[in-house]
Amino acid sequence: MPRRNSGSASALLLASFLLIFTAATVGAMIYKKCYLPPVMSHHGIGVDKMIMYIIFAAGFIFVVGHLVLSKFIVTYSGTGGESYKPMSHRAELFFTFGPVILMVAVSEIGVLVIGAPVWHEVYTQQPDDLVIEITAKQYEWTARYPGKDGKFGLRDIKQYDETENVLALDKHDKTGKDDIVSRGLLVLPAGKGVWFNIRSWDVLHSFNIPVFRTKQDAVPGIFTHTRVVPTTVGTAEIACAQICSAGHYRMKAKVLIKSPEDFAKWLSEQTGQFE
Amino acid sequence: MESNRPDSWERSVAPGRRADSIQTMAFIMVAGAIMLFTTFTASYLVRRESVDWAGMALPRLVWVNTALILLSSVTMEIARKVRAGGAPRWVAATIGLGVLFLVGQVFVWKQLADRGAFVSTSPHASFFYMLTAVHAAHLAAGITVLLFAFRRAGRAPLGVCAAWWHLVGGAWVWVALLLAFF
Amino acid sequence: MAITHKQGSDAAHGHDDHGHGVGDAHDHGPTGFISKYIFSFDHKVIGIQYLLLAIGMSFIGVGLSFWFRTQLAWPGHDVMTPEQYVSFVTMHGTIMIFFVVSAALSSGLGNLAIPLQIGARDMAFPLLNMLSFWTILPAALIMIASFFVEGGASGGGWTVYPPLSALRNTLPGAKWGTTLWLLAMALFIVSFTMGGLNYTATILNLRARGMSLMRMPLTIWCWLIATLLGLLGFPALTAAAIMLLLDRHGGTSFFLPSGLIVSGEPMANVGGTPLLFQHLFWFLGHPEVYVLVLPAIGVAFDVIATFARRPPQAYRYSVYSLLVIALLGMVVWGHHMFVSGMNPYLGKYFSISTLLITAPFAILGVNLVGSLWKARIRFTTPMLFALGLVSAVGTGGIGGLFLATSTADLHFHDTYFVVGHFHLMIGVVTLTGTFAGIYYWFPKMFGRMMNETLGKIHFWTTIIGTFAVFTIQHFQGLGGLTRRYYEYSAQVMMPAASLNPMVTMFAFLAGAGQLVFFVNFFWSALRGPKAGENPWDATTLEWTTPSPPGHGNWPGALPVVTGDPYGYATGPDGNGFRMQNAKD
Amino acid sequence: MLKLPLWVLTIMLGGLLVAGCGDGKKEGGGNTGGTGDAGGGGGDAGGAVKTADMANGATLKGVIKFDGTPPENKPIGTDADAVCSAAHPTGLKGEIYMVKDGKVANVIVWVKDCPGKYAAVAPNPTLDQHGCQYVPHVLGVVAGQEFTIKNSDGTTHNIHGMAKKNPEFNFAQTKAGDTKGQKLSSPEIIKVKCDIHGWMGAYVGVFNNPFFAITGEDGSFEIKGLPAGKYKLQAWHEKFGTQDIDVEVKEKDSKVVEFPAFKSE
Repeated sequence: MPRRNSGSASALLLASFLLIFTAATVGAMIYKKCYLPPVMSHHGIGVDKMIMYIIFAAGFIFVVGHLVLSKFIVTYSGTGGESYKPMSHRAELFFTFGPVILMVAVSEIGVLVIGAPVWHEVYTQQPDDLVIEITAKQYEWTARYPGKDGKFGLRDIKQYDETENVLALDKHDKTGKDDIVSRGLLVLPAGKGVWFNIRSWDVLHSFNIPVFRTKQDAVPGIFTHTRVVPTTVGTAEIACAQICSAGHYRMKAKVLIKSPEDFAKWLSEQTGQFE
Repeated sequence: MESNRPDSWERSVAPGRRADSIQTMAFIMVAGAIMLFTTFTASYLVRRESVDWAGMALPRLVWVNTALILLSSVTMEIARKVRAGGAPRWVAATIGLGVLFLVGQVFVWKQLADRGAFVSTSPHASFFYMLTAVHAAHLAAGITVLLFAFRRAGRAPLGVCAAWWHLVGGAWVWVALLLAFF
Repeated sequence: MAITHKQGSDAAHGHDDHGHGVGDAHDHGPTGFISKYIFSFDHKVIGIQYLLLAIGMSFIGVGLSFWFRTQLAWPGHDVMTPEQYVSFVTMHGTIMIFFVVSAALSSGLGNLAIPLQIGARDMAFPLLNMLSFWTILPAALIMIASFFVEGGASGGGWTVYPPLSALRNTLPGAKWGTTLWLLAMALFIVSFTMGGLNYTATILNLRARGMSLMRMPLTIWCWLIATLLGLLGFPALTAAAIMLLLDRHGGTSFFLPSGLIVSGEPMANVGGTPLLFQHLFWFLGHPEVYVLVLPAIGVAFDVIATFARRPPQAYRYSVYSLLVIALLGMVVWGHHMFVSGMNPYLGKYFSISTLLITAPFAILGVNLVGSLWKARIRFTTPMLFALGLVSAVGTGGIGGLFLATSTADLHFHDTYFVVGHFHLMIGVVTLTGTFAGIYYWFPKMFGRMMNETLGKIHFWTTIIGTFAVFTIQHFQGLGGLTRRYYEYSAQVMMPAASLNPMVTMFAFLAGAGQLVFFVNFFWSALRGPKAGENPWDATTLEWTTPSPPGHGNWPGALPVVTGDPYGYATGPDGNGFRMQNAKD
Repeated sequence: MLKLPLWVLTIMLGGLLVAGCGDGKKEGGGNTGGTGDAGGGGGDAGGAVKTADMANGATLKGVIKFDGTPPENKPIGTDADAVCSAAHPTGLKGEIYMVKDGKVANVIVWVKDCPGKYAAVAPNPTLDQHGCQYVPHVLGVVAGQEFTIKNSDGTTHNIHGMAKKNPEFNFAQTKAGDTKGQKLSSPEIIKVKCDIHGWMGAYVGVFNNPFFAITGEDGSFEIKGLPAGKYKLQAWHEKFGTQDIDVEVKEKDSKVVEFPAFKSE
């Protein structure tokens, strides 16, 4: 049957746009290796696996969907052609429950099989983890190490001092004497689990280290937690990820990942807050 | 604005639809109000887990007010049952009880204030003032509607008024129990 | 309830001189300019008022985004200060979501099309409808006014998370910005509630004879479900806003914990929980996404059916999917809070439940694409926009998979991936839906057609610009680029940040396209070619009355529905169509 | 605390949840920054602005001293900002305890109870941000006198003036060369800090008259042009606190005043 393709120019234009868009997206992803920054933590590798799984699964749906859409746009443009007949009930059911089963299977299996163990790893403290306390305030990160006794000292809010005692540590508490306070610098041992207790003095902040794939809000009033096992020696940055007023973009801190020996050496060189 | 009245075409839709529309609206408003009080309840239950929570004794007057509002629900039902479209006397009684309740609430606030419990004094007091005020706003809306129903006594859609009134009454009992015992 | 007394007082004063029968109800419309165009009860006029408000507000909302996109693309040129940056980002989000997208799509097109599509003379409560518009207008004005108070507009993000929003000394000098923000939002909620009550009552009670629920156009279904979601969600935000205001001005501590030290000064607050606000906010915030997106999808279904000349695929299952989306949409808000400090087990639950929503959305997607199968597509401007919407909803939905997975969200949370994703969904999908609707229903607004050439220029600039902007933002998010940053200096983000100038240029392209639309809209409203009753050969009820419809919508009796809304592909050659009220 | 139950009633019933009541001033709070109470004396704020008579006024001189071992300034970690660490390759120390040979720098000496308002004598000063430190650490201005806030660093600083009696100011200077004029009209000593670089702190004293001085590295100060009369003189240090002494001067007097030495806690 001859087709009067009155809409063919628009059809071809739109279909080619959709195809170019699809190809460009896929191409850019392949060319830039999905844009993911380098990964320097154990769970980060898992997060990347999770992301790659979704990229492949969702990317497949994305490509197929756009191919079908473009095909339909070109094939069914114009006023002639095959005449429409309603789909049979069985076909309708197939095209309804097909996508349901596909989507549920793809997404839920992905999140349960790949995602859940990583999630669990990030939120479960292990017995031999090094514990570090992170305190956020506008617009600064401060790390506290428990010192030689392995215990954190108490806080006394009245002793807060912007320049000298930003964590408001109680100078009369003996366990706090050797606590090491490091403003704007977080030093971590490679290959060892670190459990973070994260808190904030004022507003919400987010403890975000992109190369670790770590992100955890710092909430005033409570401790939040996250766990990291850095894998390689190097440097990284904390970059606040929760809007915390105008200086949000400047709220950064340096992260140094040292070998366990170097880390122990660094730790021993530090003096406690009240020593 | 006279010529702009919607009535001309509104009445032309099938009879009964207007009442149905009002009923639908009232139903959704009730649902929305329930959501609002549920939200406050959830917030209350979360907030009371904090260490600084200290319950305060409520003035006895609260229970007098509760009796008033329960009584007003009864008069509302009578107004509805006695005469289709509402018996004016009983509508008036309901309005009176509602106003009395509001006056009573002001005295409750006064008593609390005399005791030194203000909105910022303690979380329990914060919730008390906030919830009673939000509830009072709902009751005031109910009274306003009933005043119009009173003017049109005999022809008012009293069913929806009653629905709202009972919601406000029920919400009060809920709020009072929550504030007193949780 | 306002109408109740309106009618009552009229009757009491004996003005009951309009006792018409069904047949002659259309005359006696308002005659004065003010009652006809300003304080109008007519749903069509109110719909246009909403659209004009949205167009006006979009100049501010989009203008702000151009301003800070310039800063992002070319930092270090004193384009703006960091204080301005955070408040512009906040106000861009607020204005675009509530005063552009919601005003244009839910309120504007909804008001215009709902009574026409269901065969009603007007909304159930026209006075309430008018009040709804005259409440959102002051809300918009207060929102704009907040730029001009000491310290400028709110800078806490459109999510206004406390303590940033609850403490008046956390933002530079911002004593009143957030307060005005909350006040404007309160008025917006009142306006939305009045409009929503009207929508629901109208759809449920004023449908033309014969229009069963399953004979409603899908647009109507979408508006109904979206409205119900909004009406049930907004009370949570109302409660949260009341508590936040008391925290700001009443000295309470609902959301403010003990031990706060702001700028070196201890606060007196004790015992509050900041996370509670996030729960309340997103209990509305997530359904709000559907409030915005579903009507756009509905418009796409109608427009695609009209121009594909066949009924939408699996109407019944689309309706069921919408209902499932609404139900699931109420219980998945926590996926906005995976890393907020919420219990990780809750995070897992929210992840699993959110991913379930992909199922009904997949059905909608398949049905949208499937509606083109064996079609005879006419590529009019509204159809192009509807097809663009199909691609956007697919792409955006796929981005949602990443964000709904809690593990992947560790990387994506608060990055440009989120920005790209939600702009695709509640920016591109809603705007393509709105534009499809405006081009499609323009005859019913002004009795004229919009210019097709300008329309196509508008389409191509919009689609190329927005798709490029938001797809690239997904890539930036993959690269770890954090959002709401005034400028970037973190080493690891630099590759992603280097894409910023490109994004900004595409944004300018998309923006330039909107000027074409602006010209087209006003020129066509005044000078466009006259439209007939049914210029698109569509089948639903709004096309059975003159363009534009007069007061009371139908000159004669109200239409009586005799069939499905989509009577396309009828006749022996499959080119015929059957009006929904055809007597055969 | 607020006592506003009826306020709440009115507001909530009206549905308008906003009011200007409840100005969120926190009681006490114990600010450790140690903002001084710079009353400026007299209290006749409405009076005309006088000019100090430098030729005939009295001159007060002296040296502020410290007894015992002063506390040490702590080293500052500047790792969060590469610009700051580059400016101090050998590390940076705090500037709070500037005591040399028992002589204290950065002490404000001012006349507490001089009536009336006087115009500024000195040129408008500059508060520079240089190498991620404030230069000078302590600055004095006469009420209404403008001073310039300047950024000489290639990084963003935000200038947060923790004013109590004046409006609080808080703004960013994103690059080197940025300047902004700032005027403060009520007398007080204000802590200025940078929220981005937590160690950066400075004090700006605002006074009703130019009869104040800030000690230099040698601990010395000089106040000129003081009209004849009996006065209370105060020495203020951000951490050591204050010392008051009484002094009486005649026209053209030149006196050396001796404050008691500051001591460690």
